[in-house]
Amino acid sequence: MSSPSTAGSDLEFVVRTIARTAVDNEKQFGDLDAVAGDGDFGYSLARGFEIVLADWETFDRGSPSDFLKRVAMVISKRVGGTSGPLWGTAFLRAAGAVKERPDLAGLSGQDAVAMLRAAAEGIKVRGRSDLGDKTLLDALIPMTDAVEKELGAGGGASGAAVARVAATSARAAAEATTPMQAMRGRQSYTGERSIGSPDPGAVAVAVMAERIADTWESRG
Amino acid sequence: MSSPSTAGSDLEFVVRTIARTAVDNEKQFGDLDAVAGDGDFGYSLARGFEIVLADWETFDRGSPSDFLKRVAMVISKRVGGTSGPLWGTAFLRAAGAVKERPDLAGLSGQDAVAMLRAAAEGIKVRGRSDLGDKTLLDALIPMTDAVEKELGAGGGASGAAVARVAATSARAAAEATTPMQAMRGRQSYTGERSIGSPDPGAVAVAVMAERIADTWESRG
Amino acid sequence: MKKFVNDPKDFVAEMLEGLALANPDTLRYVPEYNLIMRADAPQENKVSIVQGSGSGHEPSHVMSVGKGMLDAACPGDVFAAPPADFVYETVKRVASPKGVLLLVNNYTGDRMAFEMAEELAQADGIEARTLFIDDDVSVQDSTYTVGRRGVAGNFFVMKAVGAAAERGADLDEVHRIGTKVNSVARTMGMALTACTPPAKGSPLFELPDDEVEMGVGIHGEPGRRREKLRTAKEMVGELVTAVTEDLPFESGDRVALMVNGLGGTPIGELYLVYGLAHKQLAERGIEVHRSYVGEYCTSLDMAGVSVTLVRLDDELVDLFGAPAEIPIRVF
Amino acid sequence: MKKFVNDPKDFVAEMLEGLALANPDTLRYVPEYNLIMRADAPQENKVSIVQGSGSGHEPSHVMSVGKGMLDAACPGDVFAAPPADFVYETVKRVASPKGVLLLVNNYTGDRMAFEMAEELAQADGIEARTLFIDDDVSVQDSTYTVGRRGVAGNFFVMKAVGAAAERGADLDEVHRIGTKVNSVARTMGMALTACTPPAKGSPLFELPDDEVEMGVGIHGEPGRRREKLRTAKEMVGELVTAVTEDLPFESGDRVALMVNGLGGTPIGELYLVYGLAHKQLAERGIEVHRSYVGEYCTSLDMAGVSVTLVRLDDELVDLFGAPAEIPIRVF
Ligand SMILES: Nc1ncnc2c1ncn2[C@@H]1O[C@H](COP(=O)(O)OP(=O)(O)O)[C@@H](O)[C@H]1O
Ligand SMILES: Nc1ncnc2c1ncn2[C@@H]1O[C@H](COP(=O)(O)OP(=O)(O)O)[C@@H](O)[C@H]1O
Ligand SMILES: [Mg+2]
Ligand SMILES: [Mg+2]
Ligand SMILES: [Mg+2]
Ligand SMILES: [Mg+2]
Repeated sequence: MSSPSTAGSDLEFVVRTIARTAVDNEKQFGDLDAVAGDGDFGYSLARGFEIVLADWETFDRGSPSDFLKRVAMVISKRVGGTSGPLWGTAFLRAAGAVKERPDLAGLSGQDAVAMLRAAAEGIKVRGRSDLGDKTLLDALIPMTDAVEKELGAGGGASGAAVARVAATSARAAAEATTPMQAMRGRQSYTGERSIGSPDPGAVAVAVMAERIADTWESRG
Repeated sequence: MSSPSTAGSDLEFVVRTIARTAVDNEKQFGDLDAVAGDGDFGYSLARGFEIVLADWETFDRGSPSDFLKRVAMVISKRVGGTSGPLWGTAFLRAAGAVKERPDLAGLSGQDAVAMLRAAAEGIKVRGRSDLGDKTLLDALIPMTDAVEKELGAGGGASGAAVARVAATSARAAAEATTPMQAMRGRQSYTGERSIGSPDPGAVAVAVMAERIADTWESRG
Repeated sequence: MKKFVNDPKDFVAEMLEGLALANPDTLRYVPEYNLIMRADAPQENKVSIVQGSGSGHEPSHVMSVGKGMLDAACPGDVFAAPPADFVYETVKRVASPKGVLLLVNNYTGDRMAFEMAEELAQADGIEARTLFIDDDVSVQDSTYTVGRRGVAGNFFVMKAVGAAAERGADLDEVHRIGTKVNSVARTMGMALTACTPPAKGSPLFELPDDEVEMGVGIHGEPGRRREKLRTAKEMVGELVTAVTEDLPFESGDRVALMVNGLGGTPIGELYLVYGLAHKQLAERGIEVHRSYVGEYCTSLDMAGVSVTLVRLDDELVDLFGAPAEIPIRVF
Repeated sequence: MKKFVNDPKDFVAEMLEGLALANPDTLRYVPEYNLIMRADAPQENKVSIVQGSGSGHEPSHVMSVGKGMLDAACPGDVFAAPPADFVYETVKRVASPKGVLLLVNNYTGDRMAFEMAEELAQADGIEARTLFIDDDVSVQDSTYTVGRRGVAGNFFVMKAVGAAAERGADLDEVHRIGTKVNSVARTMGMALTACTPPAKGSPLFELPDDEVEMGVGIHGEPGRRREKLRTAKEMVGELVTAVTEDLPFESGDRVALMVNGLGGTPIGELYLVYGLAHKQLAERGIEVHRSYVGEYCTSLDMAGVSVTLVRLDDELVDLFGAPAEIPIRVF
C-alpha cells in the first residue's frame, strides 16, 4: 500500500491511521473473530480500508464533511459483512456532525467528541444495539466519554494528551468486554461461549486509538 | 463366531483353520493391503469365511469334492473384490482334484499336493497371473513345492512335519515378495511403490499355514 | 490449508467466473458487483427474485440462479454479507415492473445490507420487498435477541417463490408464499469437522477427533453444544427430534425431508442419514412426501449434515414439483 | 474416523436403503443382492444397461439408475467388486429380449466378477455383453500390464448408452456407442487428502499437509507421484496437460469437460477449477461444448478433483443432450 506522503490535517491523520491499522491488523482481527464469530472481521475491514488508502489522494477535501462522506461511501460500497454497514454509517454520521465546519484543519476537540457521539448513535440505530451488547460500541462510547471529560477538565489539553486518554480508555473498555456475553452479531449465537474473549470490534477500536496516540507527534 | 466342536477329518481341520485365520486376522490383512492396495483384503476374506464357519455344520460331507465345492460356492457367491473369484476358484479347483476320492478322512499327502496345485492353476487362469507377479501365488506355489519334496523324501513324513514344512516355506516365500514389484491386482497400479512391502495375499497364505502347523496336534 | 485456490482474495471471483463459463447460455456474470443473473432477466411479466448472502454456501445462492428459481444472486466474500451497494446494483439490473422480492437469511450483516438496498431501490421507484428466512431451530429465539438464523430451509423458499413468480403471481402473492414456506420450515445441522475459510487458511474452530458440534451454524458458529461422536442413528435421532418438536411436526403431517450435506460429507453418507431420518419420521407417523438428498446450503468443506422438514399442503406440493433449471445438475 | 455410520458392515446396505426410501416410485432395492434397479425394468424393447463396481464412488453407480441411464447397479462393499453371483442375479432381473450390456471399470476384481456373471447369464440364454471402461491416463499402459483404470469417464459411457438404449438401439449398436465414448474419453485425478473407508476407520494413506497425490486412483491407489501443494492454476494445468496430451486433444476439437469432485471438495472449489480448466483448454484452441461440474465418481470423503475430456462429434452431442432421470437432482 503506497503511503500518502502529503502533510495534512489532524482529521486526515486520524482517518489514515485508522485505515492503516485496519490493513496492518487483518490477521489479528480475523483471529479474534474466529474465537466466537466467523473469522472474517479482519478481512472485511482490510478490504475496505485498503481502498480508502488507494483512493486517498482523490478524495474531495472541500470540507471535513465532504471528506468523511467519501470515506463512508467507499466503506459502504465495498465492505460487506456486518462491518460494512456499521463502519460506513459511523463515518457518514461523523460527517453529519461537522457539516457546518468549512475547513479540514479547523476542527476542535469538541468537534471530535461530536463526531464520535454521532458515529456511535449511527451504529446503535443501524445495528439495533447498545452499550453492553458486547460490540465495538463498548469501546467507542467509554472512549468518547473519557475524551470529553479530559477536554472538559479545562487547561487546554494537548492533542497528544487527548489521544493518549482515548487510547488508554479504549483499551481498558475493550478488555472489559471479555466477561460479557454477546447480544448482537454473529457472536451472539454462541450464547455463553462468547464469554471469555474480548469483542473483536472493540479491540479494533482500541488498537486504532493506540496507534493514533503512539504516532501523534510524528504526524505529517 | 461359534467354533464347531465336532471332531473331523484333516481336510475339515485345514479348511476350518483357514477360515478361522481369515476371520481372526481381518485387521492385519486389511492393513497390509492398505500399504499399496486399497485396504479391503482383510474385510473381503473375513466376510466370506465367517459365512463358511456359520454354515459349517450344514455342509454336504458326502465326499471331499462335494465338501470343497460347498466352501467354494459360499466364497464365490458372497465374497467380492479380487479375492472372491480367486479364492472361490481355488477351492473349486481343489474339489476337482479329489473328485475320485470317496471319503473325507481318506486323503493322502499326494492328494494334498494335487489340491494345492489345482488351486494354484485355477488362480493363474482366473487372475491371468503367474509366479513372480507378487500375488498369493508366490507363497502358494513355493509352499506346494516344499510339501511335495518333503513327501517325496520318503520315510512317511508325519502330518505335523509336513504342516511345519508348509508353514516355514510359505513364510519365507511371503517374505520374499517384499522386494518384488506387483504386476497384477490393484497394487500393480502403484508401480515401484509396491516394492518394499510384502504381498497381502502371500502373507495370508503364510499365516494360515502357520496356524495349521501350530494347531496340528490339537486338531479335533 | 488444502484447497483449490490461487490468491484467496480471488476465490469468490474465480468461482463465479467458472460458473459463468460453464453456463454461457443461461447466466450472466457482472464482476464489478460480484453478481450472477439470468441472461434473460428481468422479465416484464414476472416478479424478479434475488437472494444474496456470504459466499461459501454453494450451491446457495449463485448456483441456484435460473428459470424457476432465482433471477439473480449477489454473494459477498466468504461468510460476509455483500456490500449494500452490490445488492442495490443487483436489484437495479433485475428490476421488473412486477417488482423484486429480496430473500435474506436472518443475519445482522445481511439484514443491514438488504434493508439499505431496499431503501435505495424504492427511492428509485423500484417496487422491492424483503423477506427474512430463519429456519434454524438450534438457536433459541428466547435466549438471544437477534432471532434465528436462516440456513438450508432457504432452498424451499427460493423454489416456491421461484415457481410462483414463473406462473405470474404478483409481488404480494409471491411474498405471501415465501413467508408461508418459512413459517413451516425447520432445520438443524451438526458438524463432524470445522470448515476452513480460504482467507483464514486454517480451521475456524477446533473439534477433537471424538466430538461433534450439535446445532452448528453454516458459518461455523457454535451450536447447542459439543457432544461425543455417536452412531449415525443416534445423532440423526437428535436432529430429527429437535426439528420435529420445534414446529411441532405431528403424526399425520405430510412433509418434505431434506438431508443437506455441509460440504465435506459424501453423498453415500447423506443417503444413509436420509434412510435413518425417513424411518424415524415414519415412527412418529410423519409421512415423507418429497425427498431431497444432496448439497443445498453448505459451509465450505465442513463435514456434517443438516436436516430440514417442511410441512406440506397442496399448494406447496404443487410449487415444489414445478420445473426449474439451474446450474446444479448432473447432465 | 468421523463419519455418519452405524456398524461399518452395514454401511452399504443402509445407504441403499436410504436411496430406495428417497425414490420409492422409480427404484427397487433387492437387499439379498445389494442391487438397485429401475422399478420398470426390464423393458421388452430396450437393451438393459447394468453397471457394478465397489461402493464408495457414489453417485456412481447406484444413484445413476433411472430412465436414460442405468437399468440396474450392483455395488460391492466399499472399494470391493461385487461377488459374481450378485452380478448374475442382477443380470437375470433386468434381462430383456434385446439383451443386457454390462459396463465394467477395468479392475481385476470387477473384470473377474462380470466375466463370470456374463458366462452364467449366457448359459441361461440371456444375451449379455461386457464393455470395459479405462479412461484414466495417470497409469501408463506400457508399464503395467493390467491396463488402465476406469474412473469418472464411466459417466459419459453410461449416459450415451443409456440414451441410445432408450431410443431402441440394439445391443450391437449400444455396444458400439459405448466403446466409442470410452475411446475418446480421458481422465486424470489428484488428491489433496486421503479417504477413510468405514470398515478401516482410518485414512487409506498418509499425505503430508503440504503434499498432493497427482494421478490418484479412485480407491486411493497411489498415482504418478507425490508433489508439493501448489496454486489451483498450476495443479489444474498439470491435469489438463496430462489429459489433453494423452488422446491427444487438439486445437479445433470440440469437447465435453467434466470437473469431478472426489467427495470432500466443495462445489465452490469445483467451479473455480472448472474456470481454470476451461480457460487453459481455450488457450490450446479446444472448445468446451458441454460442461459438467459436480460429483460423478467419488472416492468416499477424499478431497480432490479429476478432469475428464471427451471428444465430441454430432452423434455424441445428441446422445449427451438426451433427457435422463436419476436420483441425483436438487429438485
Ligand atoms: N448489531 C451490531 N451492532 C453493533 N456492532 C456489531 C453488531 N453486530 C456485530 N457488531 C460488531 O461487529 C463485529 C463483527 O464484525 P464482522 O465480523 O464483520 O461481522 P459478521 O458477524 O457479519 O461476520 C463484532 O465484533 C462487533 O463489534
Ligand atoms: N490377478 C491376480 N492373480 C492372483 N492374485 C491376485 C491377483 N490380483 C490380486 N491378487 C491377490 O489378491 C490380493 C488382494 O486382494 P483384494 O484386496 O481382495 O483385491 P482388490 O485389489 O480388488 O482390492 C493381492 O495381495 C494378491 O495376493
Ligand atoms: Mg465475522
Ligand atoms: Mg484390496
Ligand atoms: Mg461474516
Ligand atoms: Mg478392493
